[in-house]
Amino acid sequence: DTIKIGIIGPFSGPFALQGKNFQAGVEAFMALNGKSVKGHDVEIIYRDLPAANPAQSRALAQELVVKDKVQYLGGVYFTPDAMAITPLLKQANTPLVIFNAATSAIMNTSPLVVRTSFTTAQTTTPLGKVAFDRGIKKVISVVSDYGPGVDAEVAFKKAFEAAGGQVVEAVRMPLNTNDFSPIMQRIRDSKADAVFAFLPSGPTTLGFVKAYNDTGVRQAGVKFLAPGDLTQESDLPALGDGAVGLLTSFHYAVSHDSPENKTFVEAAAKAIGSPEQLSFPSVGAYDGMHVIYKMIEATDGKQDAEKAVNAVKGLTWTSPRGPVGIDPETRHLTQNIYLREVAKDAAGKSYNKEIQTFANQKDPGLAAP
Amino acid sequence: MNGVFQVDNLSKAFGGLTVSRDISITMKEGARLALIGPNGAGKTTFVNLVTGQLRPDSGTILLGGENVTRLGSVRRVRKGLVRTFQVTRLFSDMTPEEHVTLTVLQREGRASRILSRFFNDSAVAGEVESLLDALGLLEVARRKVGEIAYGQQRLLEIAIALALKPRVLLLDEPAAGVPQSETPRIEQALERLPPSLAVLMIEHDMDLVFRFARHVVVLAAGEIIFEGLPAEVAANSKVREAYLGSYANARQHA
Amino acid sequence: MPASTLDVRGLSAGYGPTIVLEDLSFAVRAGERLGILGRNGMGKTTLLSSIMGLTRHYGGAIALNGEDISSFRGSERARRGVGLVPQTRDIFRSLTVEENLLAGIKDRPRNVIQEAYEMFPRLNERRRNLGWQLSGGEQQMLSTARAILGRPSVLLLDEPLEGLAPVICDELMAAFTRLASSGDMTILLVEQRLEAALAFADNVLILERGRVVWKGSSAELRADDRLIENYIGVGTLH
Amino acid sequence: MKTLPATGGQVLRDVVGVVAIAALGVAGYFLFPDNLALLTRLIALALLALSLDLVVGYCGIATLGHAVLFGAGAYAAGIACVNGMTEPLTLIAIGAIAGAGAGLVMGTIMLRAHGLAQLVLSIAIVQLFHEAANKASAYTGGSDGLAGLSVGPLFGVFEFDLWGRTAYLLGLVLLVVVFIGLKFIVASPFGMLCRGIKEDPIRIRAMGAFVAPNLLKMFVISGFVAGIGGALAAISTQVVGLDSISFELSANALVMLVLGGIGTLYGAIVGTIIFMGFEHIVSAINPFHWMTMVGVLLIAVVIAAPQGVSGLFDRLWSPAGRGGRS
Amino acid sequence: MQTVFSIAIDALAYGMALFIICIGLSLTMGLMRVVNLAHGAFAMIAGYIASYAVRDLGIGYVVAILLAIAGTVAISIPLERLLYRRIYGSPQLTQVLMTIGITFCVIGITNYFFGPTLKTIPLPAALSQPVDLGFRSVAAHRLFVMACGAVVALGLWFFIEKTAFGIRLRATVDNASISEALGIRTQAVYTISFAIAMGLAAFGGVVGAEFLPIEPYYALRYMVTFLVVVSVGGAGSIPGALIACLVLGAVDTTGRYLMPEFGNFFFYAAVIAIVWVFPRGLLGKAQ
Ligand SMILES: Nc1ncnc2c1ncn2[C@@H]1O[C@H](COP(=O)(O)OP(=O)(O)OP(=O)(O)O)[C@@H](O)[C@H]1O
Ligand SMILES: Nc1ncnc2c1ncn2[C@@H]1O[C@H](COP(=O)(O)OP(=O)(O)OP(=O)(O)O)[C@@H](O)[C@H]1O
Ligand SMILES: [Mg+2]
Ligand SMILES: [Mg+2]
Repeated sequence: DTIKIGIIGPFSGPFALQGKNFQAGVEAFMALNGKSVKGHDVEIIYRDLPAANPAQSRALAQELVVKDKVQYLGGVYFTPDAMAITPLLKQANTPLVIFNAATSAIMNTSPLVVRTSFTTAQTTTPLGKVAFDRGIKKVISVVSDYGPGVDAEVAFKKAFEAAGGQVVEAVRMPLNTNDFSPIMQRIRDSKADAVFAFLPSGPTTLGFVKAYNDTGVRQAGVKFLAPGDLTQESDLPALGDGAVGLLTSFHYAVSHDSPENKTFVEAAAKAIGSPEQLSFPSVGAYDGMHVIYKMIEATDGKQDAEKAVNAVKGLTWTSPRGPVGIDPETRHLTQNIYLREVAKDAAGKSYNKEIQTFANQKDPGLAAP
Repeated sequence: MNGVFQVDNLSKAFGGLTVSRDISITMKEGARLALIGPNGAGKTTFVNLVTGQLRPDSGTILLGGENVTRLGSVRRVRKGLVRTFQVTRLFSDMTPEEHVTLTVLQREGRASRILSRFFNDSAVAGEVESLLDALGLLEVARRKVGEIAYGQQRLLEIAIALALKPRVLLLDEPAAGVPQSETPRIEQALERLPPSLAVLMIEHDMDLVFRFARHVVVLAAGEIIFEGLPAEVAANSKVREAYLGSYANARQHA
Repeated sequence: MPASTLDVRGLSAGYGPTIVLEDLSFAVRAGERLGILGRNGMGKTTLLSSIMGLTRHYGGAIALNGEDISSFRGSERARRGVGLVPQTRDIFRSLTVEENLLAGIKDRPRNVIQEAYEMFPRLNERRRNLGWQLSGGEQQMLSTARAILGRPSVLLLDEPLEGLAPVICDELMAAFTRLASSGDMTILLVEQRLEAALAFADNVLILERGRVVWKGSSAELRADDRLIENYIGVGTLH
Repeated sequence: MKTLPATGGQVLRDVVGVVAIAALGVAGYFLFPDNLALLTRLIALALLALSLDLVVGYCGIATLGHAVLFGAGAYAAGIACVNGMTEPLTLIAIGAIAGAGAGLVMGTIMLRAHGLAQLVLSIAIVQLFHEAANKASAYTGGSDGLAGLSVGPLFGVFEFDLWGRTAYLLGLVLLVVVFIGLKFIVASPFGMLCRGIKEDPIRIRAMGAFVAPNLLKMFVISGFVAGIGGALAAISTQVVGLDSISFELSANALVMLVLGGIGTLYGAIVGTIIFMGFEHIVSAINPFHWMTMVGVLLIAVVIAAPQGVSGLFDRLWSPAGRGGRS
Repeated sequence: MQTVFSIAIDALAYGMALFIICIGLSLTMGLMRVVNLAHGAFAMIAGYIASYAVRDLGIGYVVAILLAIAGTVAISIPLERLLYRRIYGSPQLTQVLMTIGITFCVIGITNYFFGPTLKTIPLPAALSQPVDLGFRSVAAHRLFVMACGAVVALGLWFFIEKTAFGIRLRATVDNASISEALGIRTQAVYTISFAIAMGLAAFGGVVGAEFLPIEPYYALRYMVTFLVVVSVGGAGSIPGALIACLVLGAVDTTGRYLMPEFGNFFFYAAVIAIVWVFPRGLLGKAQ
């Protein structure tokens, strides 16, 4: 028999790179672990959802379940798209393994959701303490004005102020801001020691980092703190020397030093074509596939969503990013968060160098009721 | 009685160019007035001012004794002041029948209704038919306007104007673009206009003007230089020089 | 006698799939004034447009000073000396009067537009106005002036008197006559006003349904009321 | 006096058209029982395209912001539903009314300008509404979307389930009813008046009719229809996202409409089917290149059928129709 | 006060960059009457060429700009012949359909060949240094952009309004068949004008890359901004486009400084306000 897995992701459009990373993670996993589980062949069906569009998302999920008869749903890059799928799961008797969508609240909408990515709060929280420990007292927070941006601001502020620091100003800018000079001016005017920033990775992050360098904010001694989205590996070549020294915290760096990661990177780079395009969604997909394979094992190929999900609650394994586990209560991934600094390797290429580890972080967004 | 239509001291300038200067014209019921004058004298501008397409700098316009100077063009039409255009303005995708039906419905205040059919009122249909018949347009009533001859389009312009049951009708070069062999059609249509209607016509075809008009006003450089009976026009030296040229001679010989 | 300036042989032309002119032939010699008459919709405008190269060409030859120009685009014909005053005036509505004239001068020096201002002083007064602001008659003047500035050797006039005051009509016809009789301009005139046309033209061509049905001198036509009644549909001349 | 013969052929054609749409819808139900969610979405967008056609095709006002009306319907229905109003037909009505209200606002602003400036106003309006919906996240869920709509069963019997049968059939009935309604409207004196306004507003004024109030009226009707589409989308998806009030959706709707052919109600439906179908098929075959394919499709349509696809039908139908007068 | 000055400088530079990119579109929309939504696609193509030339071939910045302009024009001319020529004079919506199609294709192809990541165009040392203006140091590149904008505005204005070609162009657009009859070679006029518009797009795409970074979705991402700016200015009007770019650039920049959370809001609110007062655009012509 063949077990079908439907994967929804942005395979075209501005976010196509993230979709490609989904695919690379999936293919890497299957290349390394085989295309069948206990004699059940596994087939993947990809469906394209270029931008956040819940209605389309639901239509795709429904089609995958009803027409293509998939037993598992995976992928999903944007939160609203996930929200549109979760109400279907029970009736469809299908678990959803989220490879990316990072808002805490998704987990509460259905007991059949498992997530192998991260939440913004999870990756940001450790940064608050690090900042304070490094002697930063006043921070200006600058985030894109949308869900994850606001999450990042809130999480950072909470952690930083708990440690004793002060967020002197919190700026939310529209998603499509292109020219950051005014923001930089504002950062300078705020007289803060550091700027905490969050923007969705893509063209704007580059503009932001460039403006940080070019307008003299960096020279003025204002430090830079951000979650790893801002120094995503695929952006590093374009950022060039300007990125060196930026401090970020994240759950995964392509440069992570472990045998598991080496194997993974090799396989995933082969799948995606060029290693520069590899970044964090691939590992979310890779671990997602791990979870789905475990589910298939546990149900022996029968369609039983509840049993499948129960089987992976509390599951722990060593992922390319380090030791991870599924929190039995929240079904979200517990994992290490790393503090990284952009540095140059021997060949002169920039990479995210891990300099500190915060072990076994849960999602603070879900921990608080 | 002051007449159904009266314009007092109308003035208008475009930048430095005065196109109308203190123009006063009165028309009684049944008037047949021709407005002639050299090119660029301000005739079309006069029609635009009177019908509300342009705002005058000063002056008043009275319709049936009521001051309409401040009213918009639509309201003037509704009060019975109707014009035709020098260059036809018609909907090329619609038929003459649809044009006239729409106009009649509009006149009766029913053109904005959503919950009725366009062609279901036999009284309207009858009126439309008789109008089209009067102007010899029945033959082409169901053809798209873009496909009928220009002369027929000019006649349709007049049909639309008549469908509004005007009190004052302003015709801007009704025969322009109509071949000489077709002008009789227009003349016939004009002859059949209700006798109480006041009509003002702008035209460069002097034969038509002299057959139609009972009163002539000559405009030059925005000013009235002559006003009087058709018979007197050709004799006026100012008008001859500014406008008529050799036509005046031809006419006096004829 | 000079060879014909314009020689049209077996011309067929029309719009899109519609053929309006069929197998039409005539010749005009240099300096000749040819009147083209015919009822409404008989193809007069189409004929002038076809000589200018603005319609669809289906067959036949148009020779200008011996060279076949029938495969040329309109702009090439214009550069070889054909000029048109279209029936619909077609001035450039968004250009000023002066720019309209400049667009017509081809490669001649800019100051030649003074000629146009001398011919139509009214245009000089309105030189900075945009085309769409002009009165009907002023547009007609501009259209004529623009064509003449291009110094065509063959000038095609399509109802150039339409909308003009009688006195201007007189002046304009006089000007056309001068241009033709100076010898370097051949004029084809389409005109609804029979009198004006006959007074101007040496020879006349009558069109019916896209074919030439009569050719001859104006004097002959003037003498023949029945012919006029038949082909042009206007009552006899007074 | 000669008389004109009575008209009648048009009515027959309309009846045939409506029956054809209904038949197509029913056929879709049986042929693609597994794609009903997609087909329901198609119906919702067809309603948007129809509503857009009223404004673009019948009034000549180009707009790239029509999703405002759709989004207003979707959010109104969504918010009502989250707050306990779960009866589906009531939600549709709420959406329609909200859409009509949005149409009134949008029309009032847009009718002030002309030409390109008007087009740009529509873009500005949709962006502002988008921004507002994003900001009002307490009501709209912001960029996370408004989730948690639990719509009650239709007539208390038919559930909105995974297979989406109820939603689809509800949508189909709405589409047919709306289509019939619009056929009446465009054939009414008002519809004719709007066609006239589109061709020459100055002529319409000279006929003694006001232009702006009539256009505004059409905007409201258009909003009503788009609002129904939005509410349908909200009910069937049970999530309302910011995309439903976005520039992208507006632009897509316009592309569908032009693709199908403006100024005929059939064009709106044909265009939606072609665009959605093409997108669905191509993106399933090769998700990485569907954008290029769609681009090629659009270029090909402009070259092969400048009047839109329904214009192409017209031309094939009556070969002498267009250029054949001689 | 100092803040005000620096915002003013930023606003001016941003506005000028917008202007250089948009003016070509204003030309195509206002004069050639083609709503060319693919305008940004050509700016983007130029950006890719320049990026490739500077980063991979090591060519100098100025030469790269020239190369990018030449390359973009070379690409655009066959497209004009094959595609654009069919939509001159078509209804606007048909043009929209075609040019969106072209945009999609360009995006798809760029994505395929160059990948979805950003491409930078490294500035030469002279332009990347800050210049000290006394109260604030400004990146030299910003001053460069302002200068370029001024040159483009003046040059283009002279070209359109004062030269014989400008008159021929406007005549052709107004009435192509009569222009032919007057001896104007309209096809050549169209091709040249289109090439100029594309050349300007290319120039703007390269020098404006610091503000609007080059990536495959550039063409779609800024399509609306370009369209808005041109229409607010009044299509075809050079001063109009300049004013619109400066005003909207200023509103945008100031809004982002004072109330970043409302940045977009101010931009579009300003658009509505301007159009409310000038229903045909700032310097749009009434017809
Ligand atoms: N909007 C405008 N701006 C500037 N000048 C204008 C405008 N409209 C008309 N004019 C000028 O006003 C004068 C009068 O124009 P009008 O159209 O009234 O003339 P007319 O008497 O109808 O002439 P014709 O017999 O040639 O049609 C003309 O010289 C024209 O150029
Ligand atoms: N653009 C067009 N497309 C199709 N047919 C046309 C077009 N223009 C003119 N015709 C047709 O060609 C025929 C000849 O028209 P043309 O304009 O040459 O006549 P004309 O003799 O100049 O008439 P008029 O005296 O009205 O100016 C007419 O039957 C007309 O319907
Ligand atoms: Mg006039
Ligand atoms: Mg003619």
